[in-house]
Amino acid sequence: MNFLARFAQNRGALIGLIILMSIILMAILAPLIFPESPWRMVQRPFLPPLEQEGFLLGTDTMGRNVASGLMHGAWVSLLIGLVSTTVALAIGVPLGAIAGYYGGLIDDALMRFTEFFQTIPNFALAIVLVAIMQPSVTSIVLAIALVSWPPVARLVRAEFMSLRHREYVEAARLVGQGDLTIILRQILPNTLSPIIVLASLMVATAILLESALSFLGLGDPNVMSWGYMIGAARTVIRQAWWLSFFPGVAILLTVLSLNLVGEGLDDALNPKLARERQ
Amino acid sequence: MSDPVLSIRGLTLALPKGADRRYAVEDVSYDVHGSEILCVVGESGSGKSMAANAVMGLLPKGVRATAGEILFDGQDLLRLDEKQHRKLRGLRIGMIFQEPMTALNPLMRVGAQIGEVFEAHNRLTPAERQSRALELLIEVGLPQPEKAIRAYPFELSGGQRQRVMIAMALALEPELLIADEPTTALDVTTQAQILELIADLQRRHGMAMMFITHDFGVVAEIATRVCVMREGRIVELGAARDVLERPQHDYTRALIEAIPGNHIPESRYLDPPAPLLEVSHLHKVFRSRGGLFKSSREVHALDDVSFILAPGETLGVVGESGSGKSTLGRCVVRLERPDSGTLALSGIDLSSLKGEALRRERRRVQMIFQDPYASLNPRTRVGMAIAQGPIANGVPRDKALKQADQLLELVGLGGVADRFPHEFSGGQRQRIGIARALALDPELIVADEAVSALDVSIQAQILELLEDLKHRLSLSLLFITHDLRVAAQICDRILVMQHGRIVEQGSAREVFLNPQAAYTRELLAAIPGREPSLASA
Amino acid sequence: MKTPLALAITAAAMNVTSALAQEPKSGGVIDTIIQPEPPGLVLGMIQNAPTRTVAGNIYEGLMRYTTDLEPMPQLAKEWEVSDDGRTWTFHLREDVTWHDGEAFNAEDVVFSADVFHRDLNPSARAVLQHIESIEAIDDYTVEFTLAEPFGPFPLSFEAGTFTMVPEHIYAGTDFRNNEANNHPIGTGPFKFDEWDRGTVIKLVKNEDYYEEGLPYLDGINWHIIPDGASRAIAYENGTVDVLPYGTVENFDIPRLTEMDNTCVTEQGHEYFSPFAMLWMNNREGPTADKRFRQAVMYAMDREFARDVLWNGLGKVPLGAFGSNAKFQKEDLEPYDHDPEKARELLDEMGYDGEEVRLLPLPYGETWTRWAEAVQQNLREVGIEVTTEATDVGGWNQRLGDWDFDLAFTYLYQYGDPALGISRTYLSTNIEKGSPWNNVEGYQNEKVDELFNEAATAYPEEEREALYHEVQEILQEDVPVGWLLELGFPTIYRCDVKNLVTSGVGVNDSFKDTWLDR
Amino acid sequence: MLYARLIASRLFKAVIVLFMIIILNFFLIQLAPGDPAAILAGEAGATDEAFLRQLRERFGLDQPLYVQLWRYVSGVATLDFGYSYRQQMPVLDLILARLPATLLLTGTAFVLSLVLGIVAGSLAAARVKKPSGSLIMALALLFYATPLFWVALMSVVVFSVYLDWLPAYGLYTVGAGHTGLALVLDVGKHLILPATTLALFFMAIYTRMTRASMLEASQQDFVKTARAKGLKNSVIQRRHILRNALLPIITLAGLQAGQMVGGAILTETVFAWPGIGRLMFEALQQRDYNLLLGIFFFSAALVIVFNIITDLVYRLADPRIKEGS
Repeated sequence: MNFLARFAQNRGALIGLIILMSIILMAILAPLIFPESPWRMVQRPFLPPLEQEGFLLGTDTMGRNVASGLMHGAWVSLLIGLVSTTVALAIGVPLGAIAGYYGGLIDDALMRFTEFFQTIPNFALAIVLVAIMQPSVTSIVLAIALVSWPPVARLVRAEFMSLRHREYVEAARLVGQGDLTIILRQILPNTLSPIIVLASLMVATAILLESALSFLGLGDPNVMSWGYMIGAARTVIRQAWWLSFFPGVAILLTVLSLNLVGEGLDDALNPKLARERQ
Repeated sequence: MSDPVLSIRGLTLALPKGADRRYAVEDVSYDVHGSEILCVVGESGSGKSMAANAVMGLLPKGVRATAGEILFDGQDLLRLDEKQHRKLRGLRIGMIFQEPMTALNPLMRVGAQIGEVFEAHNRLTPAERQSRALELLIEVGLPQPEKAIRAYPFELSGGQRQRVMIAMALALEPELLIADEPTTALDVTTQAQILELIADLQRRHGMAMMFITHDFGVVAEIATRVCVMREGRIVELGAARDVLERPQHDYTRALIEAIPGNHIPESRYLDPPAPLLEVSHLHKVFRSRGGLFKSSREVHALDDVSFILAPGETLGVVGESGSGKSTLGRCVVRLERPDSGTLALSGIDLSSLKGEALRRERRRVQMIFQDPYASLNPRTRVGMAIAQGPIANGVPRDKALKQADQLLELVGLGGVADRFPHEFSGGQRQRIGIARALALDPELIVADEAVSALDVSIQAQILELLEDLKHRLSLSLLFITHDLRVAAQICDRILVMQHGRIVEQGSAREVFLNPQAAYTRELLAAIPGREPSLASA
Repeated sequence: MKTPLALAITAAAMNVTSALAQEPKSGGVIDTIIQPEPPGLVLGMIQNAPTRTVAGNIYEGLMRYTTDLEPMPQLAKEWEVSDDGRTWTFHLREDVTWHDGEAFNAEDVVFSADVFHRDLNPSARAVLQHIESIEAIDDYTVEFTLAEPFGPFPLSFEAGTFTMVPEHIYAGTDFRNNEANNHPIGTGPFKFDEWDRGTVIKLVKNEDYYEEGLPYLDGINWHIIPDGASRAIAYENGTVDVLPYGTVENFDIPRLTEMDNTCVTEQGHEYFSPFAMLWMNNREGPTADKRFRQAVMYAMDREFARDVLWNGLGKVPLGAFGSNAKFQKEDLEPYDHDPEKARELLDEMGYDGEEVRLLPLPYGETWTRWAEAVQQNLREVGIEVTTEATDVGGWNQRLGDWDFDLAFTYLYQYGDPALGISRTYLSTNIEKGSPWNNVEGYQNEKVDELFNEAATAYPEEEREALYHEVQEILQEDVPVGWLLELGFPTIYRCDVKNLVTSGVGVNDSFKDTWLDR
Repeated sequence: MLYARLIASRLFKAVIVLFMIIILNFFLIQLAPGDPAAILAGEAGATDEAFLRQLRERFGLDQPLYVQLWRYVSGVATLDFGYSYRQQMPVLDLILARLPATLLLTGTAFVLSLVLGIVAGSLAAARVKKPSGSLIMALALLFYATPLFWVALMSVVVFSVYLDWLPAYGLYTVGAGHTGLALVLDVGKHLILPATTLALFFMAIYTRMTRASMLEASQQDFVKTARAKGLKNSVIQRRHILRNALLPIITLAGLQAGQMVGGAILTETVFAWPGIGRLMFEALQQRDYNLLLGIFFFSAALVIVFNIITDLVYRLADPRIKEGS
């Protein structure tokens, strides 16, 4: 309740949440509103928005319904964002936790490993990975996850380092709790709020990354994602602005809402700021 | 008496909505005259600093004055706009803050930070500012002032930084100096020096001074007059001697009585049958990790420490920060591993245990921590926090939780097991910490500064509780503190540590009343407000 | 359906003819685009399309070709063929010098064809296997003796096959590591000047060119702009005057052609006649069944693809032989867009919904869109299609390993079926590792026989009969899907005159081109 | 002396990291389907076995992998990065020819984003809860959320096509033959659009970071001290809050500077900027192993150099850090 109330106090966060919910709703309702495949060529190409009933947002280069693509694409974009973030967390959290908790040589080794990943520019690495695995949803998700876990590991490590000498952790050690229990029960729950905040931003970044990959022609050709739509529309950006405009706005709104929600979460979960506000 | 320099009349400051009470201070009136030190005393939350903030125009966001006036030089400070107020700050009203470690800009040289005071009020040329800064540093007694003026804050000790703060506050010879808990964060010997400096400067410059503190010892040391505050209201206001010797109000009386050290109990410690804990030749060196291209640095935290602790005994370990007293405690509970030496608990050497063996022996020594806010996991219900130890040692969950209930009862907090730590006050949390330490039925408890973060009245209650439990459960206690008065009150014997070595050990009475080591004497002399009778007894 | 653009091209073509009447002006530098950046400029060593385009101005062959693919003189001023069609004698011009001043003679021809290209150039090797000997009769006469008559031989002198390289520079050296590769030396109307990698390749006028008054231009700047949209803008804001085929996305073409002072021509690709095809794996899976392949042909809406994706340019092919190819049979049963028939065929073969994998061609957006359209076409008749995106490397690998069910490609026809068409269907041409041979794995002895016979038959009428017979068989078997005879438009300012004067278009030199400014 | 030792130690580490990067990338690239010979042959539109064999022999691809690795590593040890298969030039020459363009672009964008970001961030922090502050943050959020390539495309359409103010692509006007100051101006004009688009996203990051960092710094005790001195608010903001708030930004900027090379791939593609980002993408598509490895090597080296510079700057900015930690 306390958390919800604090979250609701942040107007931006609330707006963000509403936008995000509508996008999720769009994703869920897509198959109901547009049961036909978004790939289906249903009208003449380059039909401008608002010109014909049933084609509110017009049609694309091949006469496919933009509105349908946008709604089906919401699902794909969100899925790629969520799954790649989850995978990145699954790599970054344990690595950071172990490095931060044990410190010393283990920390050194893991951090060198992390630094090593950070030494290759992210986007370049993502491109190479997708090219190697050949574009598909799986390879894109993996590539995004592989380039985005280092910040997670660093954050978790920093949190663990600051928490591992907290008195309650030492108390837990004194009463004989094992390392794994301490990591999972004592420290991890207390690092969750920054992780959640970071994760919400990572979903946004992943959606941007996917669209950039698609733009370079490294998208999965079987799924209609927003990135794909912009990538496909870029060659006709001059004659059909709406083709890249709507998915661009969709990405913008999603990333925006995720950021707003992230900030809201940060405020609501960060007890220090909350205390200052009182 | 002359006209007051500062006169606060019926001041009421409202807190923002949602705070735990409506007013930070309510209907507060007091004067500060030239050449006097008014001590504003109170525990945390009493609102003692708020009026001072209002004087400076530095009220926290959301706090605003709803009634009263603050008269300074004929004008009401509450009615000044920011610009007018700014012109007074630093020039006519100076202020010293509590935390010397954070109150100075870490990225600016000391000289520049002092020079800024002149700059803010367009005084002197840049070159003159530096030479004036140097004079100020000399005046506040900073060693090697020529070097210090070019130093960054991190290169100075806490006491030295506080001297810099004082130099800054004095730079333009303000008529009113406000000192907000200026010595609280300092070691006792440093505190004594700073208090002396402040008193001396105040006398020499004839300033009016408002000195905010929680410590009646400090009050006794420097106050001309005293204003005691509680929950935003003044409970007592009068000349220092009157208030200290004949407190009118119950609250004042309780506070003064709560200060430990007014009597030293007879030692109950006789020849022990067999020591519970025998520590011999303990060494611990901390190294900053060197690398391929950099050398390592070493700090001897424990240097050949040996002592014994008898069953049922309370052994105090006293020292200033950096003395190694905390490292000693952490070695005893084996949060640190000593480099060499032995730690025999009932004959079993804990010093070299590792892994599973260490985990098994752990429950025999438990610890009570200093910070009641950091010692409980904010996401674990307190009952569970207590039960975790027994559960980890194989007690079934239900039984452990039931036992936790009983322990909470024992420390005076019945029926709260399913609450979270943030629902408790500092003192209550410390009780929960004690219950947690007791849950494993340990033979020895190490209390590391267990009461130093608490208000003095709470401190007394916790000490009482410890004493009581110790008797009821026949515990042994290793009591680590920086506060000799607390140690003297609760301990059978005391070890005095400095630079990782034990410089003196003996019964509490011996150490307190007849100190042998020069350092112990220095420590004792530095305690603010020691009654002469006690010192000479 | 003909779109306005297609009409515009016809008009532009007429414009070209009328321009010939005007008096050419000398001077000026032409700015155009090369896409992608070529790996190098020495023809024979590198056959990539952009290399041919740029180096076609530096190097020359013995002959050029009209837009009807008839040979014209170039370095050879005349030639004669023996009656049995086996001996070709070329008489060389005597006034030709290399860019470094050395004289060009018969030794250069023999060295180029017999040594240089034999060692480096697979296209040349394909012709050389029909040649018995190449001899210099005197300084300016060369004789090619063929093992048997080889119909396409006279077409082998364009930029990709037998271009003339200087013997005095390359003879006896390690060709690929020759210092001169960075500064190519030919006989052509333009000389290599500068290559600012990633930005521009500059050619300058060969002042000593042997054809009087030519070239008209002072130089050519080949701009390198990796992004299609930027290339379109480069034309729009006047930075470049000529957009060779494939340099802008198809979707930009209508907008560009509507600009003032802009002409389009589809000419200049007669020699290559690029033919888009859909490889269908004849070895395994549903695509191994003839009926399935026929169903695919019926399911695809090729008219739609041409009109929407290719701006109405190009031609929906009748069968295996393109309309520019020699010997096309015109009365074959066409495969019209007929989803119903496709479904029937699928039912008949008992297609069980087994998934087929489709590889798009990784050559830009149009091809990607096309794959999407075909995927949707096929899905609508009930074929389960998964598109598997690859980049160029992956695509080469997958085709070379035969790891596909359906795959887009396009092939050059090189004017003669023996050069450009038979290679796709001959079972002797089934070999892993190349994306250009009989990748689909079609095996038909009769077809092999007919193609082999036709290649060396003499005279032309005999070849025609054989080729007509093979087309009937192919039409029934559908070894591959025939998608589109691509129309590659070249867009240019109308005041650029005589841009395309031969059947290899912008791959030929700009020697006749002039600016009417 | 202190710095020299620090740099020496960092360089030593850098060599190890670079060595690891070479090895990892070497194997990573081998995993990609297709090889350069097949691609070159494929582009030629005609090929036979002999042609492929020739190319593979020439590129050394016929050798076992460990031999190839050894050759490459020992080459790199003597600063010989091999030969680009496709471009037929030494890799080092190619990279050195392209690197200045990338450094110019990313350097400009970096400085631009950092300066503007910090200015905007401090303005937003000083005007927290005022409409102007909120507006800055809303814009920053907008730039942050907008896909980079989309902005790039749109800006070309607006500023080059419709308004015709700025050149849409390239490093300089080909054929104009500018020299001296005219060339500098010409390049400057070409630089505006790509540098601005690349900078926008990073500017948004710095704006947000600066504001957050300043708000946090303004909570610190020394700010109260400064106010107690009677300093003007603007002086406090600048001298006390901003200076302290910059410390975390230095760290972030150091990280971002390296990453910008990656971000430049998109910008360089859209604006036809002849930098190594674009070269990398082309090399990848063409399986030009040597070139790709070389670019990875250089971009990793750049990241490391930036990190070292960041460390040094941090040390200059924060007197508390003496050595190590």
